[in-house]
Amino acid sequence: MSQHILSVENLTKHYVQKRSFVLRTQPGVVKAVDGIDFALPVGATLGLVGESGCGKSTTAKMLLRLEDPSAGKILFDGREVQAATGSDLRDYRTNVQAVFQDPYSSLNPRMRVDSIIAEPLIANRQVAAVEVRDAVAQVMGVVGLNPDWARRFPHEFSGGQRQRIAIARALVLRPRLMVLDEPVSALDVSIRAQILNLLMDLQDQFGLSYLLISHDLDVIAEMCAEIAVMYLGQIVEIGPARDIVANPRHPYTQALFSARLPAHPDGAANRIRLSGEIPSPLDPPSGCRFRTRCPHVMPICAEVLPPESELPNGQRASCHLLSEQSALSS
Amino acid sequence: MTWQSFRRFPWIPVLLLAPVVICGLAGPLFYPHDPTVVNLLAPRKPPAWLPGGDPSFLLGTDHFGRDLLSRLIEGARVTLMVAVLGVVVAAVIGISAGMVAGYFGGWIDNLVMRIVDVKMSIPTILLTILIGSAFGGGLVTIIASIIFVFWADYARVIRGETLSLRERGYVALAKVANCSSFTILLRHILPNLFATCMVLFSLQLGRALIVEAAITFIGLGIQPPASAWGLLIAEGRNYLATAWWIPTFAGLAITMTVLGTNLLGDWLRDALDPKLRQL
Amino acid sequence: MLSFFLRRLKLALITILGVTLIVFVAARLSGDVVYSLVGDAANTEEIDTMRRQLGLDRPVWMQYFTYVGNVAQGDFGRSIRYQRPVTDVIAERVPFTVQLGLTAFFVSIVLGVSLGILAARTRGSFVDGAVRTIAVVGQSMPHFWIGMMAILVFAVTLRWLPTSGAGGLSHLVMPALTLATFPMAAILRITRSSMLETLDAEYVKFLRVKGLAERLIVWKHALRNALIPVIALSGIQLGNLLGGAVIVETVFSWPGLGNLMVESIVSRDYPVIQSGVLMIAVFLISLNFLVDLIFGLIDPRIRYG
Amino acid sequence: MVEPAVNVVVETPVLEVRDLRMFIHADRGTRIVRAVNGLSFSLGAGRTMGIIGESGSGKSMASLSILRLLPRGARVEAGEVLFGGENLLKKSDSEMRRIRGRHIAMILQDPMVSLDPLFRVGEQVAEPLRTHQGLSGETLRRRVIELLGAVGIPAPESRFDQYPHQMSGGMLQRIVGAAAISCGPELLIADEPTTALDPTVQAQYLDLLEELQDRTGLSLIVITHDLGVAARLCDDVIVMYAGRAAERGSVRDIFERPAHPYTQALLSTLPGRRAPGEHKRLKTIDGQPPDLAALPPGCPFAPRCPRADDRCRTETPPEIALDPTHMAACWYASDA
Repeated sequence: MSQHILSVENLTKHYVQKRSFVLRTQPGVVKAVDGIDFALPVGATLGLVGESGCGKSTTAKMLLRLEDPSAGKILFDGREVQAATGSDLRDYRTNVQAVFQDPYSSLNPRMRVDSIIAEPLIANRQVAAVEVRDAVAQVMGVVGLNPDWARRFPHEFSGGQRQRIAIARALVLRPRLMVLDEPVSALDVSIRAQILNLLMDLQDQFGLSYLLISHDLDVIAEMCAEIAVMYLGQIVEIGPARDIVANPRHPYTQALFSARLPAHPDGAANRIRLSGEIPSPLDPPSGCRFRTRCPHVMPICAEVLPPESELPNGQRASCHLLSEQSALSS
Repeated sequence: MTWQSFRRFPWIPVLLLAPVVICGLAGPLFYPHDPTVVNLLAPRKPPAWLPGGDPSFLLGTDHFGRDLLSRLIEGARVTLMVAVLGVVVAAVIGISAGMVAGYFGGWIDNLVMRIVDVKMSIPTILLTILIGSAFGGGLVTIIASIIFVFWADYARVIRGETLSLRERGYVALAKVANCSSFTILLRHILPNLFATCMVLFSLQLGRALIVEAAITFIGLGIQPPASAWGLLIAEGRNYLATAWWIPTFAGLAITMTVLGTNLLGDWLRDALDPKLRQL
Repeated sequence: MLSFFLRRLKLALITILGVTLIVFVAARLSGDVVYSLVGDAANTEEIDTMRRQLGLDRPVWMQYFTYVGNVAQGDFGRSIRYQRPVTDVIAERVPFTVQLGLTAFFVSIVLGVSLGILAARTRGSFVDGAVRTIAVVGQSMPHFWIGMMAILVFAVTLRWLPTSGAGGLSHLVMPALTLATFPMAAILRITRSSMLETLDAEYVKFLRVKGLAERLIVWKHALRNALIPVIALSGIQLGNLLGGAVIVETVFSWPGLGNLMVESIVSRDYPVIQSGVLMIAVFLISLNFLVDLIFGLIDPRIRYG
Repeated sequence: MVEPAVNVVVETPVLEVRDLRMFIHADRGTRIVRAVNGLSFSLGAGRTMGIIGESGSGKSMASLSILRLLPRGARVEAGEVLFGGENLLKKSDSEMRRIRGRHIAMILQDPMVSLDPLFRVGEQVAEPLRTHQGLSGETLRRRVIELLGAVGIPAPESRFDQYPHQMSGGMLQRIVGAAAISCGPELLIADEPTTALDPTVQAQYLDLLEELQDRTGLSLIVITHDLGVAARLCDDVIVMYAGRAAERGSVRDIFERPAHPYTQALLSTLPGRRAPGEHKRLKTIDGQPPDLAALPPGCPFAPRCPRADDRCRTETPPEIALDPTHMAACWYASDA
């Protein structure tokens, strides 16, 4: 347990829609996140990948305690996060920080850069003004910003620089875990690499653990040691990034990675074309969530939720095809 | 000042409002005559440039022979004081209620919005008549009415604005940084409402002036012998055929001031946040 | 659509209840009804009897429910001045206000929408500037002053129109136009800005990409979308109009509901004021409920939502 | 075709842009943003051209100039846009209207807001057919349903009468595609969705473009920030930087023999192209894209270019032809 900084067990978020008394409608339940498990080793990067509405952002919100889970547990250093209040909560807050996608909405336009960066520090620790100033200058240097810019406002910076400010703010408390929610999706191609490099350097320098959330498979493949693939609120496949990128086992992961754009005109691979649309999380399919679009769908898929099958390399996928194979081989 | 910023300066609203504000703050310095001195020998003297006019009474006199210009200058103070006081209190109540409703949602939001609905369903003047019937007329009625009428507009607009600000990344990050709700409202929501508040304040001030004059006009507001612009118009109504200048100049004073605040509001909206078109 | 309808209905009913509460509180604050009914000469015993008869000895919340019950059955009390049921007194005045209000509403919608479109179509031109000036000045003048200036010019000086009272069309012209000024200006501004916003919308760009004639783009697509906020606003403006009617009817001695209200202030006829406010509020709430339903008809996002 | 001895195919291009320059008055006329500064290219029949650039490179403005649908305050300063040999910049407004939707179509960035929310989707696909081809009544309806089926919409008859908000993003993309190709245009301009697009949805979009092209043989211009899109879809590529073509050529030229330092840098900054978790630094391009309202003298890429010398900082490089189809605007292009 100790080598995992964060682990999540059966984490669930259901949004219950109000029912109407007069119309006698049944209350709808949006199953945004539906029982996911994963663990993040200390100092590693876990990528949470999936498409819009798969529940990856809701997961991030629960980890950051911006939303309360409907069920399940979040363990940080083996201690349950959900129950934390007072100094325990402060402890968690100082250890877990976040960087969001939009560098424009992440920074309060009415605050100066030094106040933005110092805010987590002031909110959590008793520190003298001088120390705050030093800490801000130091962390600005670390992320590659000129400390002389501390009194400027966010609008005086470009998108890439704003993202550096956001990272500096997240870093000022010296947290151990950072939740990176689409940290480079809003940036231009030429700036993207700068920020990814910065994040990798910071990880080496401070021993940070990252939970990286992205729909961008290239970014995920670049950054992550482990990948968890989500579809309709569930993790369908999880394991070492190297293996999942090279040899995805779940039909959805296969389709997803086959949709990745080629790096070369010759690289246009055989794409797996998915039929239909992502079903509504209000009324997800029975059995396997992916069965309505799966090219290998079988009768059992509609009836039984596929169990997780583990391969020797640690790759795990929830698909009846795999459980059949493992049943055959054993 | 560069030519660009010179051109962008809101000259028209400032020129319209400056004399009013100066009269409101330092009116007594400019009285050509004492506005309260009755001169029964010179009632309803026309403005100076008309036949029968007296050059020392530039805009003429009222039915008691009081100098109209002096009464207008004195009226500026009362009129402005009431409107500004009412709108400021309304703004404080409305902004707080709107922020709390928008940020916390739930039953607080429901309660505030239902009260706003109720207010919106009673036309302004009728609401003031109702308040007048409860409190009797006078200054209290006017100020209570202005607060009652205008807080709800603030609450409605600020709530909507807060609902969208609440979803900004920096608010979520402030929570992640362990800031309290109070800190978030004060440091992250309120400063970003500044543009909206300024625009609304400017527009409301003009509307409050009109409401104030209307209440006074129907006899529930400021009572004689005070000087207020609405009162001058109400008094002048009886002399429309014989002393048209009394209501005309008082009405012009109101129109000029309201036009000034409206134009200033428009200018602020364009300058601070062009997206606020719907206000 | 059905659930939308029910939700709106619920809100409308809650709002009506809220208005009754305000009116009830105002009535209690405006003084003891008993004195105005029994007269100054009554002794304590008579007062107590009357108090019991009226149920005023019961707790305030029970009085409130009794009041709501009476109102629901159409019993609004008696006018102190006229010594007749309030409903009768009010009913006599309603047709005048309806005539004035509807005329002004019609004028403000027609002028406001067409000038608003004109300004939007000629954005930045002299015409646009002139129309916007009309709008902002129209929103800056108090009703009663416009009315008095109109009387001064058209009745006193030129003698084209009668100064006051109700009668033929000539009596209606000045009050209706006076009343229409403010809502016209408001509708004009919202039409213009909404039209501009729509013309900048991405789907209008796509209509251009498709090669559609400008005429079709403006009149078929943009106008329909632009009118949604205009309709929302006209519901509110009708409320403003009824408020303005109080002032305008006073200026022109127009024998409508507004005039009655102001007379009632002078004669301290509080039951008339309170019931008048309540009825107008209920009327406006129902009207806005209707506007919401019209939204449902225009906007498929609500119709099928 | 005429003489087999000539190895350069003499063919009139569908679209030829010559030295296009346009600017935008920003901040109430106080700043002039030079969004396109001398762009030239030509596009052959049935071919797919990718215009690649970061935000502010002028790629969207260039495409809107072609259709003459520029935003307020924007003006084309110079240049020619030859479509079928005729200069579109010289056409009257009504002539342009007859070209838009009929001969040149465009798909805008966001299909979710490209359709009027108050009208049925069938009607919105029908509009260009009614305007340009005078179809009406049952013929029109049948043609629209046929088109909806052709772009892969299941049960097109029932979809005809639906409203945009009742459809998913992928479905709306197809509706917009159907409206764009309804009159059989010779050229389709597809502006890439800028909003973060999911991989499978993006792949479906690119499939759709390919299908439309296969079906009608039209020429296609794809505007994108993503080199991967070009690799996947395009025959020819223009890499834009600061309103100019930094490099243009066939897709192979660009990917295999990139001559401009900017193209080279872009290709090497792409993440995720090595073994996962290898944890080495990515190559980066230092600095920021230039401010189009205050362009530096000389080559606009010079401030970020590792190879720049004094000449690059003072003299703007012309397009240097490396072979008949491959050019790069760099003084040192031929050194590569």
